[in-house]
Amino acid sequence: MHQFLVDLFGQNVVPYIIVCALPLVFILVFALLAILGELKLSAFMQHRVGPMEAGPYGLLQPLADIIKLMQKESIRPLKASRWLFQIAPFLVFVGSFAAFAVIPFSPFYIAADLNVGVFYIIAVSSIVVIGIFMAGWASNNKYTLFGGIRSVAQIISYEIPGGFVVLAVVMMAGTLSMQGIIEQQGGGFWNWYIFGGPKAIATHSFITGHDIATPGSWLSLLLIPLMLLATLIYYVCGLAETNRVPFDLPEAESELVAGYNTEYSSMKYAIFYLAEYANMFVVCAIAVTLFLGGWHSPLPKFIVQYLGADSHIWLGLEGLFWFIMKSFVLVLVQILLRWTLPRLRVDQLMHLCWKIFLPVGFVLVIVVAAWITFVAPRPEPAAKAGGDVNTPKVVAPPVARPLAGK
Amino acid sequence: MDIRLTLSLVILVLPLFGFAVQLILGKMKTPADYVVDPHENPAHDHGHHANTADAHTADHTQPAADAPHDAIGTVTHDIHTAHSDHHYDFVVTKQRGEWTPADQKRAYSLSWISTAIMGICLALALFVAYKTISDPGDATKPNYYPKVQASTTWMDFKDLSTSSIKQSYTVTLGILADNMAAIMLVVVTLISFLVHLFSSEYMREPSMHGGRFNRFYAFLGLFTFSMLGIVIANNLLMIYIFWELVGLSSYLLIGFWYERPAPQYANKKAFIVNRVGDIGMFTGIMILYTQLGTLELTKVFDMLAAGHIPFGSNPWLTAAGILLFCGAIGKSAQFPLNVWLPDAMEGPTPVSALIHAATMVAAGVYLTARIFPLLTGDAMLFVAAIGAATAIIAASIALVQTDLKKVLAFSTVSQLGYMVLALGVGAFSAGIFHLVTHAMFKACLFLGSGSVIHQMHHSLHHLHDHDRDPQDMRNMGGLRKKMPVTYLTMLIATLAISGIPLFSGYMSKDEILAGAWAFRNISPTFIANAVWIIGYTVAGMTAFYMFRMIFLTFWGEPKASDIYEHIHENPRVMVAPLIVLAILSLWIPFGANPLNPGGGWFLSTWVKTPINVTPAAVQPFAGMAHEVPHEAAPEAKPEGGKAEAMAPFQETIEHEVHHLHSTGIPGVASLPALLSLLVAGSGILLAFLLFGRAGAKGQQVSWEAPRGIRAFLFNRWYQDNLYEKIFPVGLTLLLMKMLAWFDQNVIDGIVNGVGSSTVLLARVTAGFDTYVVDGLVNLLGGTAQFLGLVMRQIQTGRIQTYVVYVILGVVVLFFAFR
Amino acid sequence: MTHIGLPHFLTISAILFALGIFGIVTKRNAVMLLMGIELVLNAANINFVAFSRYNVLGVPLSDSRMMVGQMASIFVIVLAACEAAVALAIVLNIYKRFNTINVDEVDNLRD
Amino acid sequence: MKLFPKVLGILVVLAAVGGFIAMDIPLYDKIFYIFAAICVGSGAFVVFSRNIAYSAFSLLFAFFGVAGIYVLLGADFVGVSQLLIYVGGILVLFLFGMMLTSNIDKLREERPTMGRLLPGVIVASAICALLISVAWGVPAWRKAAVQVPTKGTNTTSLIGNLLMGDYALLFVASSIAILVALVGAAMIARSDRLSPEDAAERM
Repeated sequence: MHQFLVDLFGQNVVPYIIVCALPLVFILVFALLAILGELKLSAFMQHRVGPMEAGPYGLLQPLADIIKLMQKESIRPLKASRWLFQIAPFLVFVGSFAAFAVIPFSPFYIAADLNVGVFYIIAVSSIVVIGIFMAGWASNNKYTLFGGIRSVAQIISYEIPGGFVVLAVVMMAGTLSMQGIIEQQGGGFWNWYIFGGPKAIATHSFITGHDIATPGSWLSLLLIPLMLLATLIYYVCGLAETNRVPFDLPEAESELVAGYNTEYSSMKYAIFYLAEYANMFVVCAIAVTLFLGGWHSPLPKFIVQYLGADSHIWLGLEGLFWFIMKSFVLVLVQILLRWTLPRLRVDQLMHLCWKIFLPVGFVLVIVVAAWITFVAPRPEPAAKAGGDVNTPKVVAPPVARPLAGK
Repeated sequence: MDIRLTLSLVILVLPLFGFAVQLILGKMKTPADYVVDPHENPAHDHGHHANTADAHTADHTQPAADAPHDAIGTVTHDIHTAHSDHHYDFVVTKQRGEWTPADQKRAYSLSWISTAIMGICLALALFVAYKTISDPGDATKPNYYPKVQASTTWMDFKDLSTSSIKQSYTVTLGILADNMAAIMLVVVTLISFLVHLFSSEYMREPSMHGGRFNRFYAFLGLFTFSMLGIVIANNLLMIYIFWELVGLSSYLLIGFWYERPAPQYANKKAFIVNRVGDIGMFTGIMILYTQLGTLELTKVFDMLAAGHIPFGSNPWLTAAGILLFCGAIGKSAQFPLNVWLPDAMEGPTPVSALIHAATMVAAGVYLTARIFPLLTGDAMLFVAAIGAATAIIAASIALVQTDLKKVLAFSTVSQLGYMVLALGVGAFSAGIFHLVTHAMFKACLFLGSGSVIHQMHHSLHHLHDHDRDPQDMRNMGGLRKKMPVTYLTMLIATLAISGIPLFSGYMSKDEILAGAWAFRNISPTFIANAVWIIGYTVAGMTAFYMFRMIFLTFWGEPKASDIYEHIHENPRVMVAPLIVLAILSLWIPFGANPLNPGGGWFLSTWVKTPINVTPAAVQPFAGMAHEVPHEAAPEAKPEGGKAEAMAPFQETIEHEVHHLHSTGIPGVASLPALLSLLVAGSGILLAFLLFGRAGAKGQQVSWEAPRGIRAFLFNRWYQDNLYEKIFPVGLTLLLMKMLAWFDQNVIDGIVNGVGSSTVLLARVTAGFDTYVVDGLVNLLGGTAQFLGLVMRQIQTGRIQTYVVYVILGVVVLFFAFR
Repeated sequence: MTHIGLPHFLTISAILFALGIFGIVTKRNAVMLLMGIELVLNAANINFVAFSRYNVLGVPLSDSRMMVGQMASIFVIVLAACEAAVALAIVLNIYKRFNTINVDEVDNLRD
Repeated sequence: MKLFPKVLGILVVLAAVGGFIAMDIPLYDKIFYIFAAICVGSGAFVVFSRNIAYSAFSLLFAFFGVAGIYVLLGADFVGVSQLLIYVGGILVLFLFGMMLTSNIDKLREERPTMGRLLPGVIVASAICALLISVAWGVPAWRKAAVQVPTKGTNTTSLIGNLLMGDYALLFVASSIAILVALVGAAMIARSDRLSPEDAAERM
């Protein structure tokens, strides 16, 4: 089979296929888990038991749901736009899925470590916007249309403060590469950008014993509350961009039936569902990458290093563990929020974005720029987190980055 | 970058910021909400209005003030629009209950942001000017180099240059700082600041701003931004860009009261007339660019000095200079294109002060000064002739005007002619000097007239009189008792413009006249003599009509006592700018000795005549064998072999001016000054005899329809009528008549001939008739129809069709020249 | 060894340009016209980037000279965004005023 | 039977795809052809479709293809910018413009008349032929070699440095342009504000 593929394409395409297929599998598994989590958590919060019939403790309920969905008849409204109605769910899914190309699951697993990675994610997420719009419009139904328009307006609005916050981190990191940003945050949780990044706390001798601080570097400590705020803003923007509660106006069932996917059924509906969960994960993964140290463990060394294991495989597996754990925690918070908060009104939504987040984002970028210019320690970036803290110097093997080499 | 350049950029951008602030935060009204209506005037809640409201309610059956009006009401208001046309300067608007006092307060307080911005700009400009003037500059460079400049390459076409053209083509953007620009920065920001201040009171009422108070300030900011851009640009492209922006903002401000037809007409006229000049300017720029490959002024001058003449021929250089000057003709309202400026007085009076007296119209003079080094002798003679023609025409028209602002408008055109004349005869620094002094006293005069008109308007408003014109001097008289500060400041400015010693105008104007005299002495041609005579004549005329205005407005008995009763002095915020400008119209800001025009520091040190870079053969006075004085210190020689060839021109003229001045007692008035004083004095005396004396005839005259020479002058030499006859009516009508003749004689003849022969032949055979003749006629008609169809396709007014032509043109040109 | 060279990219650009021009010429809906204009702009951008990728002069260029094409394309993209915003605002206003965006019917300025 | 042509079509497409995959040319070339096909195909659809909505949505694919071509040309930053601004900004604007100015039933344009179609076809084919002939007619262009910045493929930092260096003035100027365009667009597009009374009336 392998040789056949090599013959067919004239080149070894197996790594490509693997790299493409793994996130797909991951999305499927993640969606099942997340649906289950949502069911069970909602039950827990409402003092119910939740699904109990399918499988032990109802663990197979999501699977059953999926099978039910697949069996349903795929209905297309008579007046719906024929082609666009069919394409829209796939476009939405493509937009979410494309983002997985640059999500660094572990030190050695990233599909493509683009040097414009962060920028790329922001860009491909706009495809989702178009897909949602297409779905809302093509259904030829006023509820879907309103849902679509609301969704697009909301996503585009919240992209701006989100982008500003991302910009602040990118400015501090000096790179757009996802792996590059993560690599700077190694060496303990105080180097994560949620606490101001490697140059904020670590430069203070009373914590790390290093003395590369410039005069006036105590100002760096002011970054800590600021970046905490930035993390919060990014997370809330992420909620809004995935149309999750409390920003689920596009799907507000009391007003719009179910928003842009009202008319969809069967597999196409399932794909929307899948894309939504994939989007949730993408947002949380970016938050983890930018603010929570990515696949780094919270302590200076990886646990496997404390145990003495230093091979690529162990480091990679532990990186995977940390990354997915951090992301799952954020997803969990998203699910909890869904059952906690009421929905915002449209004017509140826009007020929050344009009058609170956007000015704060502006200030954030300006303060960070000033900090970089005037306060941040000058030593070259290589000396960032303190020399003796033993961050694993990770170099990905070539096979894991098939697109990187020409 | 040098601090001066940085600050210049800041000064440039701040007004734009003000523009944005006013646009975004200001409360705007749509035009539909405001309807011109002088009669059904709901209570604006002016205190004094409320007293008389009862008396008029019965006549007008006016609905409650805050009830929204219905559609029928709107229609009747439109009918009233025509009625209020003659009501000159003011728009009385009717609101649909929206512009509340709270809005008014908000808009008013918001406008202070713009005023404060202009104050900051003024402070920065003063600093820049101080730094620039105190900088000695680089003596090794030719003196047309600015003190500092910075450029960045925008486009570089080096790689595209083919073998036939050797040099590279670049387009650069950049700014400069030199004395002239620094002085202009101060002048522009100062006048703009004062006008902002003045407008805050002048435009305060809803009836004045029509709900667009902040938009007015926004436009002022936009204008200031554009004007500052012209001032600090160091290349022709940026000058051109900001030139057009200035045109745009002038258009917007002239048409600020666009509810009335007159401003609509005036702003279109200004815009279109300016385009005519700008085509010339653009052509000039393109001549230089195609041949020299750069638009940066210093580079252009360097290349010309090194002998790179456009197309290698001197007439082309002359043509380039004249074409560039065409821009100035349009913007500074010089002779053939002088028709727009008087109409531009339809804008609010502060706008007239800022744009159409002090700054924008001076931009033409400024442009001419910027391109001064590349003007050949012939081009300068042309410039001088245009300036003189403009000065005499406008001054003669101003003699008989009855409208307060029109007098000032024609005076402005005339003074601009003076400046251009000064540049044309080579009295460079005198021209720039006059630009600055004129900006001060003319802004003072305009703001003063605004102050008078404001009170007149109030008074008429109070009387509910919508028939009499608040700007007409025939309704004024004796106002000096009621408005002493306005009177005094305007008197000072009038003395300044008339060229009386102790005032700024004396120093600058006499220097111009001395320059003209020197020019005549050096090259005694017909034009030079005419320019000299016209210069002195216009000096006398200026004194006459300005004092006529003062006498009619402020002296004598009030001609309309009912109006007179309600007039009082304006609030402080309006008179303060007047006082500032009046102080600046004295001699002291410009020189220590009030009697010696040549001795002021402005002339002696600040602005130097740039050297001329044209070839020796076509330099000014090329043919005149006038010896170069030995005592003239040859400073700032350009490098290269051209130095000797270029030195004579400005030294010749400076020497001659010096020579003229030194004939009198040293340090005191010289011969040209004495003569001009004599002329101005006689002008004032004549004005006093005719209009100023108690019981003078002119005071009592109520002018009917003017006749004879007065009609000729009153109707502006029939120039507008002539243009209207020639361009829209004459040419088109001629063409139509020719076509009609062709139609009647040729086509009709053919058809008739065919018809009659058809009749003849029809009797012979019906078949022939049916098949041949009808066929012929149908063919003719079909051909005509087809041709019409084809020709009509060419100009459809649709951009898509034009795209087709463009692309086809590209393809054809490609294959034609490959 | 790849066979794709500069002319291939230029060809794509030419085809897109022609399609855009065709759209501009034949469409009557203002939004469609704008789409055609965007296609034309994209074609121009491809040319910019292609020429910055391939060395047509035969002499080595410095990094910043090499990037001129890409910089130009970035500015084109930025200005295209401005243009689209303003154009759409105008289209909306036209729609409010005339209740149509058919460019043939909005011809009040034609004599 | 309607099934047969469908099956035949699918088979033909499959054969074409298979043949394309199996063609003995480098992967770079294959990717280029794929993106070129996306560009040209969806560009043509934009222009030839009479349904505005279809045009707008297929413009998405055209932009996407162009972005792919940028990436193939080593301009990854420009490619991603293209995606972000064109797809995320301009296209959404178009969609809103389309949405706010027509309803779903009126989206089909009527068939263009010959008078419109003919000049369009002539001009488009002429300019296309001209440009292609120029593209292939210059020997130096056909032989042009790929040039890569010495700093490797990281165009982002190069572009960043140029924006803050050589192009600083243009950068500032374009930002002013954006500001002015945004203010202008907002000014033009915003509807008239209601007075309190009118608003109360409408309630």
